[in-house]
Amino acid sequence: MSDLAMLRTMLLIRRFEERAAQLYGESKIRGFLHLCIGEEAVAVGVSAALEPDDNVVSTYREHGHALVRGVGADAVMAEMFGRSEGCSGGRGGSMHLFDVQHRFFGGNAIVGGGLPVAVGLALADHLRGVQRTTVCLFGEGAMAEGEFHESVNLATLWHLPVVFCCENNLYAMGSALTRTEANTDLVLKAAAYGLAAWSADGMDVRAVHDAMRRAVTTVRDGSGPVFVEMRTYRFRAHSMYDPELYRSKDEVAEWKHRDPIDLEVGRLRVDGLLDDAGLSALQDDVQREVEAAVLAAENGTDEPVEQLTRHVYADAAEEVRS
Amino acid sequence: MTDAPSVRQLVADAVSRIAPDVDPGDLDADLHDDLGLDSMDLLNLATAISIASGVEIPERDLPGLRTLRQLQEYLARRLERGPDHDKEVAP
Amino acid sequence: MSITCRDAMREAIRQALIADDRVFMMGEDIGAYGGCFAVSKGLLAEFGPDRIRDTPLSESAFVGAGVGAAMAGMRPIVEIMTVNFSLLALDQILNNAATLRHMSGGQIGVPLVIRMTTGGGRQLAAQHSHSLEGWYAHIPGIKVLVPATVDDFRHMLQPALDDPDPVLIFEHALLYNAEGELSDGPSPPIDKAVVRRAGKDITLITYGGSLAKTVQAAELLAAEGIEADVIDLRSLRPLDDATYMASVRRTHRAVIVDEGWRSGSISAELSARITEGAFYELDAPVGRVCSAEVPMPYAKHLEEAALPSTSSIVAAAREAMAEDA
Amino acid sequence: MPDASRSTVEFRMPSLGADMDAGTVVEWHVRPGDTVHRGDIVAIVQTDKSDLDVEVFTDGTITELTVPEGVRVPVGTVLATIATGGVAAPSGEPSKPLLAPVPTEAAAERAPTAPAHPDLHSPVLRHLAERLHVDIARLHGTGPGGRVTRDDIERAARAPRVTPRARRLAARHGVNLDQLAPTGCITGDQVLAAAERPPAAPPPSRSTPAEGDSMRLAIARQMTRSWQEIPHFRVATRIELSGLLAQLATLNEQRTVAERILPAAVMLRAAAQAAADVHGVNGWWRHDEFEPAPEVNLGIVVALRKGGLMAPVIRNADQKSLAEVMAELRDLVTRTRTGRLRASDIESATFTVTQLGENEVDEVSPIIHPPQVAILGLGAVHREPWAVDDTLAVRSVVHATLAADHRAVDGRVGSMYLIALRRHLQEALP
Repeated sequence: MSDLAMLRTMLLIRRFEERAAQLYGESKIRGFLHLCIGEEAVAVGVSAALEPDDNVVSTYREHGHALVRGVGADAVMAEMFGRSEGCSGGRGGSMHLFDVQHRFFGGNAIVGGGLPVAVGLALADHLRGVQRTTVCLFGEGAMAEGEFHESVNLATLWHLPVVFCCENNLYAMGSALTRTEANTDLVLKAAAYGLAAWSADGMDVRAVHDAMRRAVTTVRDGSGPVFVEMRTYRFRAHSMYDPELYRSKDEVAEWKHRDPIDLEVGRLRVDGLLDDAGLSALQDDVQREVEAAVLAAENGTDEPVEQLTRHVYADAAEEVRS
Repeated sequence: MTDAPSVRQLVADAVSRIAPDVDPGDLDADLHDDLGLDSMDLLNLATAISIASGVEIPERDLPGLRTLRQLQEYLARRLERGPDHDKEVAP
Repeated sequence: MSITCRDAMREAIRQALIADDRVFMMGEDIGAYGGCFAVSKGLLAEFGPDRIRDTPLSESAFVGAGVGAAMAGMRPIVEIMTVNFSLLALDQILNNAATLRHMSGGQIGVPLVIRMTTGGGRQLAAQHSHSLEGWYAHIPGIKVLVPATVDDFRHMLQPALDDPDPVLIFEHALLYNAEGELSDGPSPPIDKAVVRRAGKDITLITYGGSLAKTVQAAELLAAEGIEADVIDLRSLRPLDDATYMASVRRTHRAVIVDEGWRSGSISAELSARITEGAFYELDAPVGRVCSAEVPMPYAKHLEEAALPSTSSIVAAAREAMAEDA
Repeated sequence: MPDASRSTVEFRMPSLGADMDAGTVVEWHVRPGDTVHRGDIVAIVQTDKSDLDVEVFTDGTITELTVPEGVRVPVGTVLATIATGGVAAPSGEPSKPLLAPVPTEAAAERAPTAPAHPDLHSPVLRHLAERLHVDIARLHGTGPGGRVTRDDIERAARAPRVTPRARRLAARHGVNLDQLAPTGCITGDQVLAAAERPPAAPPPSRSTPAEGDSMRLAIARQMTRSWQEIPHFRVATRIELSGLLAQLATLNEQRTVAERILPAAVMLRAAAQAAADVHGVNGWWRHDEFEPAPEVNLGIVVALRKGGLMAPVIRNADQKSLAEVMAELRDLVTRTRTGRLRASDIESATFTVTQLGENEVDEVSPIIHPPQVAILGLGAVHREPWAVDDTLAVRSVVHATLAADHRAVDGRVGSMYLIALRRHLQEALP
């Protein structure tokens, strides 16, 4: 994935999330909505290091992860509109995006809930000798959950092909890292389980990409799971909306100086790969893609109520969506 | 509506509703003495015929209506004379 | 051929492992130790550590791993030592196993079997004597089996593994040593109830660890001229309404025996369904014999008083038969 | 003609949370004429939970602030309008919110309030319940706020507990539940026994008994029990009806056939009014004591043409008008003789009357329908010699015979009933 392609994807995520915020204000999108504006470099950098059929397990802040793994903007937008064209048929919503065809095994609204599942996916590949990496994305908040410790220990014990990728954005909802972890050195904390662990600048898409490539090659040569901490920052509230009393506006402004998109745009200009025209062309292009997705979602169809009790058990007629 | 069959049918329908065990073809049996209908049954029968045909049956005519045939002839006569002239009865 | 329920389940696991290489088993001390209740003794030697996987005491992790492996096409059997420890994995069972198919709009199935022991009666006191199968039967998206006979211990596992959705099997700890004849005929579908003893006067509905004491109660009642129809549910979700409803319509009286606590129990659900489905067939209120609503006491005489007993079942049946009630 | 390329965009109160339905602008950061860019914070909005910065999603110039600071408005209300240069910003067209309009405060206020907890059992009522061995806890109080009243307890004591199956079978087999008077609770099997249809499938040898046979057996069983258990005594009198019949004739001349009144209806109503006057005959013999009935539910013996009889009930017959009694009588007789009676029609009679047809015999002395304590037999109305002062005349006369249960009723009460009956029959028609 070229640097320009990585920039375009970051622009797409940024524009998608801003439009989602607006649609939430217009009551078109309801429930909870967790935006990843500011953390685009992590989503893009991680995905750029993966193969198409690698497994990804994410959390409720998952729009960016879903988009980069090939779940179309229209399928994600339709899902947030509750339409049957949504990637989860309108049943999951923003926090439960699934696309088995792209091996995107969903968001999870329970903090830490996805970690054991990722271990299981890797276990299956291990048992069948399948060469594949499973990436489990989670926030630093999950490191206080028992499921994190149980999963990392189990994966390391059984040498499973998992990359535990921690998006450390310094705040678990309203609690700063320093107020929830006795030891805030997350890499040191993970390394205690006996697996390789390092960190990377989560605002620099190239740094994320390099750190992830290194992790994937370590896993691929069979020496067990890897823990990577991506130090990043979210520019907006935890969800829609919170008064963000837990952090100062100055701190946010400070981090905005390291906007991952501006950083990459600057470098591409210096490399002579991007000029004003090129940038605005990219911006218009992603704008059109997002608006098309919104239009499709507006005109989407609602699943008939008579099918309410489908998808509870497998009924014979139900084919797994090919 | 003065042709015989519809009158016969109307009486037969009333009988089947009020006294289903009575044979509507048994025209000459005495409803009370032979077929066991009591004053309530006879009143109900007359009421059913009156409602179905629109013909009012004053109290003084009731004693004369002892068989199905008499009921049919009475009804036919009243219907030939056209609309009931003495229908308006003080409430 | 007379064997114990323990041997029957071990043979079922063995045959499943032999028949399908997607099948493997995970659980605490199931390998080297041979299983807390010795159900998996010898399997590690026969199938090796990859397919008989001892796990750390991390219920959430290995149950969640079972979910993930099943999503990826394996057919895992996860053994949770007892229902008491399953509470630590409730999030993975409810929020992932039972719900992923729905949340993913039908894309994901979780063909996972979770086995765990249940029930009291061995003076293990409050934290090790729970009977919570009724709770799990509340959850749409999973199936709940409660075997009570040697046949069911032998023949329920394979259909459970073949099921595209998660199946939980609750094995009452007191049944492992129970012996019985293995019949060679085909066993009924796993979600069908069975009439274990026919009778025309009253319907006794029960399952799992309570079946034996219910049949015993039926024998005592027969001596008093009361013929009890004893229904073994075998499955708590789905409930085989047709079978027990037909029996209640014949006998017009019903008593349910359930080791769970009465409030919000599976017996409460059964009683509600009988009132909804056979109200005009009832000649007496539906009776229920459940555990006393108390954390299971240690002392033997107290535990016996707390658990449903043959005598309490007979008493409940007599009350239902009495017409001057 | 406004500049075609410029268009205005409405800036609406955004939904700022899953549970927010209204908000208040506490502070505007912009004034009409200010230019704004996408993402600018233009106001602070106060929700139930907190004060939040609110951003605008379009570049343009504020033209008007339509909602001043401090005014609480529902989500979706237009707060300001923004003139946008060139292409209208995506959210240009005011799209209707996906959700139905926000419920107003009033809707919230109308939530039903829980009924005050009733003081269920005053000591007096609890004692009464114990004496009548009624389980007060299982009663649904009909008093204010669900309070249990004395009447609730008495009614519960009277009504035997009947299982749902018993009620269903009673209706299907035409068994009168009142006639079973069990000690405890009536069950389905008892009803089947009463209806003489064996609970299990009918014995193969006999074909299912025809409707009549089973009724005949039920009557036989009931009459035998009544005759054996109840010490009957009779009192009788003759009542002159000429005046009544004359009035009735003139009344009927003006009535259509559908509204006509039969003498039987007049006599039944009088019988009910007399039973209301003389309570001693109106009630039941239960638990070895007489229990007066709170209202007069008149059982009317209706003979079926092919034999057998039923006793449907006119409830509160003493309080109903002549026309009402006639209408109910018509309905019950018709439905009885066409087999369309319901279980409720034959329940809870408190006093019964049997009448002979107009050219049947003069006198009938009937058998009591347990658990009632009396029954009135009215012979056919006929002409007979009647002393008027010192001369002899011919009058229309009815023989009235009251049979009563001597355990509950004495001769004097019986004759008082007949005197009351005569008085009601000789009153002027309403």
